[in-house]
Amino acid sequence: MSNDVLFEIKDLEVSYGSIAAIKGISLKVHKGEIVTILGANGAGKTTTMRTISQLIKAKSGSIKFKGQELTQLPAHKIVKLGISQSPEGRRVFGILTVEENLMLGAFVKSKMNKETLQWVYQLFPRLEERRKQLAGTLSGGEQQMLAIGRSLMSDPEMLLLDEPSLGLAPILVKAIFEQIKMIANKGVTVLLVEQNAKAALKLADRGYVLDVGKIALSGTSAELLASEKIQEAYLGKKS
Amino acid sequence: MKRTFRNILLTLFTIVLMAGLSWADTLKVGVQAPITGSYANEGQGIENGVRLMAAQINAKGGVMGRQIEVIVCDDQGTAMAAAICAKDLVNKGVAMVIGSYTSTAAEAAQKTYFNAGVLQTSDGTADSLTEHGYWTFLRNSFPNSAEAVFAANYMVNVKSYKRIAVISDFSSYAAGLAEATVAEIKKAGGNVVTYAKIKADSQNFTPVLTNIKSKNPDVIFFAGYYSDGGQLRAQQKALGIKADFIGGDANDNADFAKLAGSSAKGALIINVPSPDALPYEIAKTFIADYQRTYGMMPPSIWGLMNIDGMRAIIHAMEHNQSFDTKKAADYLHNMDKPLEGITGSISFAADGNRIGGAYVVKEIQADNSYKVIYAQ
Amino acid sequence: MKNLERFGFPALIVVMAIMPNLLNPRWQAVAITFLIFTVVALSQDIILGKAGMFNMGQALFFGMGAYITAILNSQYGWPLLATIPVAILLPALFGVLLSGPIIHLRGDYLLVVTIGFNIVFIQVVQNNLGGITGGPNGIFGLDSLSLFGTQLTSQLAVYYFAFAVLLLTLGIMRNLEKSKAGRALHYLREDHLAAESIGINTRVYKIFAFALGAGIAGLAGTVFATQYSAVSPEAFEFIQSVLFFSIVLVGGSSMPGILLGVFMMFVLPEIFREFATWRFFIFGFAMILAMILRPRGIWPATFGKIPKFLIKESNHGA
Amino acid sequence: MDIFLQQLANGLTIGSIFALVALGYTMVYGVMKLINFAHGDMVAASAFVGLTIYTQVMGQATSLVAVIAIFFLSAAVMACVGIILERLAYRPLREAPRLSAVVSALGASLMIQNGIMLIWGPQMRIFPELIPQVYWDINGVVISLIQVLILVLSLGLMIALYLFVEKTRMGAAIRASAIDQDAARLMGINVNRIIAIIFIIGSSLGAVGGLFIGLYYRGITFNMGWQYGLYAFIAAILGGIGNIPGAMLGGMMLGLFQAFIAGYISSTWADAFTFILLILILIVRPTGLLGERVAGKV
Repeated sequence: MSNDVLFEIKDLEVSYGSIAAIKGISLKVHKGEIVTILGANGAGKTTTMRTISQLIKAKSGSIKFKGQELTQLPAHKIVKLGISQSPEGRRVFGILTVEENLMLGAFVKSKMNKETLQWVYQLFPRLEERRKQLAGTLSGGEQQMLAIGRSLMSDPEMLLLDEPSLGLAPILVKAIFEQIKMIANKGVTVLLVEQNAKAALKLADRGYVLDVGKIALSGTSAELLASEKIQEAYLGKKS
Repeated sequence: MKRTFRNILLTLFTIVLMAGLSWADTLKVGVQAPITGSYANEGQGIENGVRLMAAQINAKGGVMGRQIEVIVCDDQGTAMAAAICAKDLVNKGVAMVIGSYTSTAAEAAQKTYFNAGVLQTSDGTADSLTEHGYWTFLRNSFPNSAEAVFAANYMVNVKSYKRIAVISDFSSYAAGLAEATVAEIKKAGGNVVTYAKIKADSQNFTPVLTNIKSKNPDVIFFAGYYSDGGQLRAQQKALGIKADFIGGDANDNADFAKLAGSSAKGALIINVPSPDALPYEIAKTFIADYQRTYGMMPPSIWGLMNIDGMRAIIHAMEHNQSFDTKKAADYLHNMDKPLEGITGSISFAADGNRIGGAYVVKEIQADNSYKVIYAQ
Repeated sequence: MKNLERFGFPALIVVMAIMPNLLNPRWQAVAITFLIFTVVALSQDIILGKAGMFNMGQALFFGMGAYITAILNSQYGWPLLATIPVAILLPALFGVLLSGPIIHLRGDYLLVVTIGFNIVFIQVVQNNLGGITGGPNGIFGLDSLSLFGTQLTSQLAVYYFAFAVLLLTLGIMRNLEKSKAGRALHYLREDHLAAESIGINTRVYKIFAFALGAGIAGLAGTVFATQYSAVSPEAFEFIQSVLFFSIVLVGGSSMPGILLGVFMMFVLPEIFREFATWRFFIFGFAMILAMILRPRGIWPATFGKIPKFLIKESNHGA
Repeated sequence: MDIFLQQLANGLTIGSIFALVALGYTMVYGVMKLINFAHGDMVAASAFVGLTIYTQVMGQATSLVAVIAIFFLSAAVMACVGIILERLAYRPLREAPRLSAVVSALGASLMIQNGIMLIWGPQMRIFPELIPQVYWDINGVVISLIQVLILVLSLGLMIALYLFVEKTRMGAAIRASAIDQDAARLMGINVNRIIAIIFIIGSSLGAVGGLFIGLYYRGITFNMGWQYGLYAFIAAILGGIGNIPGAMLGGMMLGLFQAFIAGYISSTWADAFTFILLILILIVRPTGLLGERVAGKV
């Protein structure tokens, strides 16, 4: 694991109108790492992800990627810098075909990278089988694969995954997490937001725990797995 | 927010103050005409004519020493705006109202003028205008019924058409003229194969014309206005309907030929003579003045008819040496000698109709000029 | 805001009660127009603002009331005031019949369908259905107001008639706020699903609001027919509905906002006659500007009464 | 049969104009969920712009080149107006309550309509006869050159648009923006630019429609936009709003429907029947004939 910081959030605050959603968080992601953000519903995980992609504008604080400040950029410029997000709820384009969805994933590229497409199909063979099918007709698991595949099409340096396990059967969750591992092994840095703390920590190098807009805990996966608080709150074990 | 509220109150008080202003002693002449809308061209012609005539009279010292003050209200050629105009002009204290161009607008305003004892003179040709028995109304054109008789005679006896199609829109003028013409055609022994109605300003008349085509007429008589007539003529040609086209008087406008384009040639229009064809000395002088003042010809004879109506009323007042409108009307209904007018001699029957009639049939030439091919 | 309600309104009503005696006939006519259109705008507010239904056909009910009065007066010789019950009930009934099948339609569609009703109405009267509407010319020459056999020919009488109708409308709206129906509409606006789950029959209340708005607009139509002694189709074209719709939204669905909107639209152009041709251009510009600067209307309804449509919803697609 | 075929030809001509205009509504609605009430008035404005370009810029030349130039110049002018309209009247309201944008659109409509009146006057303006009056009589059915031109050009433009939207990357980006703007942004799509493109395309197609109206009917008035705008909007809803082939189908259907109603029943009841058809379709099939392409909610 290298030590260069690829991505850094400092004192980030986000609010919806007068309601503060993120109350000053800071975190770092190193190149090649898998970092997970854990937290309950409403803790501010998705808000953080949407703010990184500039779908929401920060009230204050900074978000830096490879030294470049993101908070002043419009949303569509973020992908080109090398940050791609697979959003919460998948948000695939339902009335477009699988192939068109993937093509749009590569929208910022002047030409779609054929090798990337091959790799995505290799990761998720189901997508290749269904490439002419409308995305809306896929099953939940397949849509999740498509959402991840789509976000890979821009050849990102850092991948943001927002709740990829949401609403999936345990067996599919396992498969998806294995595939995330494979993506990381290819050298893509991964920032993973999860409620499924156990699975996420098994996969990740480090983690942050978000609680009502603040970072409550952070550390390596091993440390967090061992932490009593985590055990109580997220892993459902009584100490 | 409080300031806004205060402003409302302030404005209301301003209104109250303005109400206190009084008017100077003038003879107020109202103009009710379509200054905007589809017939704006004609409406502005009426306004221009009245203003010019008023200026000429004022230059000679006014009417019995009073200067004429012209007050214009735009009725847009519609009934509702006309009803509002009528109230407005009456409230402003006019003694007479010149206009309006469309029968619909004239009719909508009639009762208000009658109730207020304000004289109204209009070129509206709908027969219904003189059927209410309002002594305040003086028609300065000739009624539809006169035109219907002429048109029916021309189609049945002069041209011997065997199959006649009649089209009108829904306005009281057009429907009145069309119905009167249909009745006169039947009286003369002619054959009306279809009587269709169109929606004015709807542009697409091909569905109706397609139906007419299937009736195979040898003439189409259109009783509506030029803005629809020109398009009807163009679409008639485009559908390959070989019938002759005869437009009623409201088609007598330069825009008819422009709208019909290359299809205009050969279309016939029934009307009284055009301004430039008026043989009277008084007409030539006034039209020359009009051209000098406004840099163009009057749009049609209708504006001039209205000027004749205005001249007749002022003539009556001067004759009576009184501004009393009832006396003026009584005089006009019983003139022993007609007044020489711009559009020919002018006198009125007891019901307010102008006496006489001088229709011609004009054919549109290749250069869009008119050629009179038949006269009454 | 409280002060405004306590002192502003009574003051305004006193001014309105005294004012016409000080005006010349022309401004009296303007003032009557103001009153009539205020009532129509308020009736539109019941449907659009209070019940949250996108209705862009309010001129239909307004016109229906005016036509009923005109027809009953000119064809059957009813005194103008005697036509009032019919001019209220028939539009209200049509409100029920028309809104029934479409109440569930999505907002934008409701907009277009109500425009459609308005246009169908215009065609019906233009085509002189049943030979009683007078076709495109409409009906002219109605009688003057008469009460217990006395002819009230002055404009002042019409003014106070219109004023009484406005007061009645204000009274109805005030009671609506407090009544069971008003509370139901309030809950409906706040949270449709929650309202349904606590047993409010949303359909019935929405139709009720439609009928009430239609009935009041019909009554305003009677005043309109009285004032102009005439009715004709173009006075109730859907462009009029667009104006009422806009007045409610630009005003912010509140009493002062609506008064302000009607004042700007119908009275200001009378004061600045030379700008009459610019009127719609300026009004269009003002509508855009007002929405950009104050998206909830110039004078939004007070907090807690904010209609549902004024609250920003998320526009994520599914 | 002659009458039927003739009405068919009439209906297809006016229907293709409706369709061209409807595309502008449906594309804007698809992406912005906004009824662009000003679109009809833009169509009217383009006819006036075209007429002015002909008289002032072209010096009244009647060559084929001049006619083509009028189309391109008017489309360009209207595309600019469309972009300005979006920037000034709609973009500031992107995040505002839904109805605020509707009111703004109505305001824009009033402004454009009365702007035309202030610039070109309230009276009818008349287009010169730029397309020669050539007719073909095919067994009693008369087809004119201009009808053929309108039909062929409209179909050509619609097919081109369809291919652009369905087959190109930018087209996919437009569809993606219509489905989910945030997800589109996550793909690196500049949604503002997509909206600008949509206004350019919609306004240009509307401009072509406006010029067709001017060339075909010749008389143009400042307030004619409402009528065409309303019909076109109905066409868009009939086909399923947001759905591009739907708008084309809806426009053609509405043109035919009106021709047959006016031809066989009554021309004066055409509007009423049109709306009754619309209301019935909405009650039976609330998302239009081909269905909506976007899941919108109000």
